[in-house]
Amino acid sequence: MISADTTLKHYFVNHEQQFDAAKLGMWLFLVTEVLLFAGMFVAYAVYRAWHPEVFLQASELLDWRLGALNTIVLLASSFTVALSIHFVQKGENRKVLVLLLLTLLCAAIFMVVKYFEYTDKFSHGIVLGAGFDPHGIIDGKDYSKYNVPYAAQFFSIYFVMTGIHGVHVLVGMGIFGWLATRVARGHFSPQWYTPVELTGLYWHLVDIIWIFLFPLLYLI
Amino acid sequence: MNQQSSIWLPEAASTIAGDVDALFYFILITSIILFVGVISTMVYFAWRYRRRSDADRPEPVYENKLVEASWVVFPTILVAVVFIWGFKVFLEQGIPPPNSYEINVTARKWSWTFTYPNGVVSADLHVPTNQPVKLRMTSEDVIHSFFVPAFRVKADVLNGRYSYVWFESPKQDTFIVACTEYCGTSHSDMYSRVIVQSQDEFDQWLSDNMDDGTLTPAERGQRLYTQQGCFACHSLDGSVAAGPTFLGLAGSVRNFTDGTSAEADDNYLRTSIVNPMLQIVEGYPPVMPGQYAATLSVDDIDALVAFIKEY
Amino acid sequence: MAHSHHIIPIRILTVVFVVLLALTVITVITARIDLGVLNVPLALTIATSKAILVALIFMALKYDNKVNLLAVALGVIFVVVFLALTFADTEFRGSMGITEPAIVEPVPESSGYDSP
Amino acid sequence: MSDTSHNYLNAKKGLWSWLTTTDHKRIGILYAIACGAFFLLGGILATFVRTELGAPGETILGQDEYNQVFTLHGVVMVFLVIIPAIPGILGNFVLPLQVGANDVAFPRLNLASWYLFMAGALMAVCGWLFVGKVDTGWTFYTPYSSGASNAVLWLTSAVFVAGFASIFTGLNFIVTVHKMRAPGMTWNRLPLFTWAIYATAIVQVLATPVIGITMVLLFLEKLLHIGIFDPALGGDPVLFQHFFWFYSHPAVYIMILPAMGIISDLMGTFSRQHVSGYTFIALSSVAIAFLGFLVWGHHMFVSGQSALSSIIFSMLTFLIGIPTGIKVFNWVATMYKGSVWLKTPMLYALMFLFLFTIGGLTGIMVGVLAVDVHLHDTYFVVAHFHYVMMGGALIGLIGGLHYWWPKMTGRMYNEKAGVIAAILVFIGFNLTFFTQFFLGSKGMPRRYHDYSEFLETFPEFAALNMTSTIGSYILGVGLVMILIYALYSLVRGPRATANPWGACTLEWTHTETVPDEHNFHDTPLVTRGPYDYHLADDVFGPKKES
Repeated sequence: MISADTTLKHYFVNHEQQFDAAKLGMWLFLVTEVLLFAGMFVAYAVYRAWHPEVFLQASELLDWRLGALNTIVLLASSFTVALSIHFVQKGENRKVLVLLLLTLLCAAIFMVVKYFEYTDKFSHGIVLGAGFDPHGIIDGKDYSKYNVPYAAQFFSIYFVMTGIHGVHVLVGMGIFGWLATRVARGHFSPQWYTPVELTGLYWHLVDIIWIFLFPLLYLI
Repeated sequence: MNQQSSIWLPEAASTIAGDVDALFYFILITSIILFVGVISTMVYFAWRYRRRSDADRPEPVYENKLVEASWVVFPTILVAVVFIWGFKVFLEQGIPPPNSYEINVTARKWSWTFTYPNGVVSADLHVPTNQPVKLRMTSEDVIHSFFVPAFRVKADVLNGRYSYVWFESPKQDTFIVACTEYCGTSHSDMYSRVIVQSQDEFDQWLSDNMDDGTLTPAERGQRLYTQQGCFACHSLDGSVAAGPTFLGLAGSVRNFTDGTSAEADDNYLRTSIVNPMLQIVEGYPPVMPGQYAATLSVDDIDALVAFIKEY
Repeated sequence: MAHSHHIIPIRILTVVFVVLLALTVITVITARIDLGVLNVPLALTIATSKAILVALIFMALKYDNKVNLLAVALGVIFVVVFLALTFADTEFRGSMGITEPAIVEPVPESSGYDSP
Repeated sequence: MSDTSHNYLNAKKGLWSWLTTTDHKRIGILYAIACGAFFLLGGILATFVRTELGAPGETILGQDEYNQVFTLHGVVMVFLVIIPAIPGILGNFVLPLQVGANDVAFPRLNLASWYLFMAGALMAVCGWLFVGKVDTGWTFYTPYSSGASNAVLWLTSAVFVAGFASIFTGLNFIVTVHKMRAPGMTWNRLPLFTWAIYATAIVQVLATPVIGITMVLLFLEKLLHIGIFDPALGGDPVLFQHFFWFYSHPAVYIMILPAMGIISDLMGTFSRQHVSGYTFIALSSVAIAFLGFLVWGHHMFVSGQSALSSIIFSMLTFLIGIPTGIKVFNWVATMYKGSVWLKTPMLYALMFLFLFTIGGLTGIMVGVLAVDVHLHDTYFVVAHFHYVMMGGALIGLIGGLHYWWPKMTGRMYNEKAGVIAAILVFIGFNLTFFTQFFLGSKGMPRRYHDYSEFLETFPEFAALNMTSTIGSYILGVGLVMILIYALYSLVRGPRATANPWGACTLEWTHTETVPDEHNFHDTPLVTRGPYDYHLADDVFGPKKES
């Protein structure tokens, strides 16, 4: 275990100050993430307000069951992350490791589901941008009927939003993998667990964004 | 209202220009008073309280709350006045009178076309005097902006939707129209003119320019050359512009950027109009719009070729 | 060394998780019933409640330094500003009697699209 | 240089030690070098633009070249000079010293910011030089940009990457100010420069992500034609303008707020007087930062946005004018019953007041709905924003660099040369840009390669443009002169004393002449306000009875 002293940077007075600073920094970063997604939410809102019936219709092509499954998976991963912080604060590092690996698993499931959703759309001509040309019949829905003005905008927004969200999930998976190895090597203690805490915050934000994406894109 | 050009503003040649100018001068004069006040106080303080000894340690002076408050209140009143005034004139600028004469405007890189209710198409904007005119404007490509300095009107012209300006000019004269939204290579050549005429002259002009089907192909081509804005890039007198001049074009040998060359026969001229990106003449940018195959009839293209061959 | 961070009990975390799952089920069910104009506000309300739960409990904003809460609040406020002022344009073109550019709808393609 | 003392400059040796440094002071110097180079580039491009416009017709640049040159001028000056310069150079160097911290909160992130900035900058400049000469203007309006050459992809990516540098710098400063103030450094003892950088940082953190996503969407629009902004695909180009200005208007405050902070510190120090309206100036910086988010639509009065939004934005624009005006009054009032010392930094402070007042007042003119319809996109606007961005932000930066020069380098510059250069800059600047007010209000549109067509109606355009061009040369000579005497000072300048201006903020009173690598030997204990010259016996010696 790394002793507390080597984790304290010289320009901080004490751990409390260092921890608070790191946390405020992370929160500010999350605020920038919120505003990054805000751009896409505004684009969504503007086009939806202009063409509500097209958006409603186009959203039928997204499978709400897969969306709901992913929502539950992400909520579960948030729960495991929150638990991992609970246990790292208590110094029960074995449980922390298990929980982080569970989180990683959830994230992986999320991405796999997303992969199937994307490839299914691609194979039926629903792509990002100029190649948009829905065709084929799936579940009794004739996709070619959805080739109407502004349906392409809906799917542009869908792909950009979920795409950037997906990138965030992938980044999160990388960090969780790295954290897990550090937990396994006993780097964290109830005195110093800042990386776990900060990653947790990041992950919850990824979850929150999905909490909004799910109803906006799949349901309403 | 028909005030002449001053050091600040061009001549005011529309009914609303006077209102805009009055507001402009009000703000200008207020600003000059404020500016002179601030700067002379600054200079005076800098001189009056100049440092006399390095050991100077003046007693601290703290701000007077009343003075600070007046600095809030006074400018607030001033900007409130200016805002409300600006708002009122803005509404005048924006709402055309119901009896306005409507003209359609098409902007493209880098020319203007004006279409009249009777189908006359022109590259210059002819309008009758003392008659409100409403322009319905749209763009074929990027954003342009219609600006007549003498009328104090301006509006962006967008692809896929209409925007409007209106004006009424009491003065018979010619005024410059400029594009004020950056639109590429020849942005600074995208001019037109507003020609304000008496109602009689205007009516005469309108009927003169009706196409009654008696024109020769070359004459029709000449008209299309103006209407379609070809002149923006292709001169008739050999002068340099974004595209090759028409002078001596027909029959000459063209060298292309891909190293090949060809003689400019009828087929070449035709292809250059309907598919301009196929072969690019050396020394010119590949910027010619590609929609002419869709927007011009076969007769129109024949007429243009006939016209080009005359030069 | 002074280092007493608030440890959130497992019981509270679990309750929040269960509530989040329940809200997900509710949002799916209500979205599949046609409530007219109410569908969108309802779904957004549920999503917002879920987000607030995650932020306050999972992210521990409730127990945390208030500066962090302030930062989040600012972020949210400016998202609203962004949306509201953009809507002041996009939703009000052609209003107030001013000759405004209206959107020119492209001619719908002759597809078999039937509106819902 | 043969420094005898141990300080941050000689603590470690070699280029590698600079490129891997996490010392906020060294990172400040890195920004200074980079921004200086880009300023030189932007300045040379500006000279090309002005030379082309000096006489009617084509002179040195063809139409396309002219469009490419002003585009790069805009991109370089806005994204690579004015936005990063003051926070990057002076914010980094001075802010931790002013709050009594030994470094910023996240030094490694700070270095990473510089690398991100450099990566973005090199992408922009190299993309322009080697991939394709973009001619969209720095505003990237669609559909022009989505139809332009693929080199636009480089420029948008560059802005995206450099944006993150800005975000992380701002984030660092906010945390530093919140968490790392020395004991006794209460909020109402923060120097006004720090207040201003803090307010700026809030804008950086909140606004920059939006330009990031805007650039991503524009990138995809260009690459894949996603139809959000391109009207030919059903998109809305005006929506792009909303996205763009949601960042780029607050960005104006990223540029001007730090300069206002510098001016506050200069007015206090060189008047040796309590800065009038301290609390007001401090809080108005924050207020301006927030109000700055509510006014972006005043760039769009003739764009085709709804009349309702034009009216709302015009009204909000005036709200922001009021705190700005009160700041100017307070700066002037600071000299009242002070002891005004007209050294070079103070000359720049007074110059700032002169130029910024013109910039601010003309800002009111273009903020008025009806008048803006006439003035929008003309040279009047060009003149207005150069008075604010150059006359405000850059003159503030130059003043600040003179002020903190002895602290950064341990050397003094030649005062006489400083005064002469300041006069040249002042004359050159006003000749260049004041003439443009006349051009603009008469109707000369901006981004014009040629104005021959106007000469028939307005023959005076030739003389006005020529005057403006000559002015720009004088301005250039003044700026080059600053560069020369600054470089000379580095080698031959006389050694500075620890506190040559008699300032009372921590960076002058509690560090070595050139600060040590870790800033403060002992954590400073702050017992007075930043402008309490009457209490500063430690600076001036015991007060004489008079």
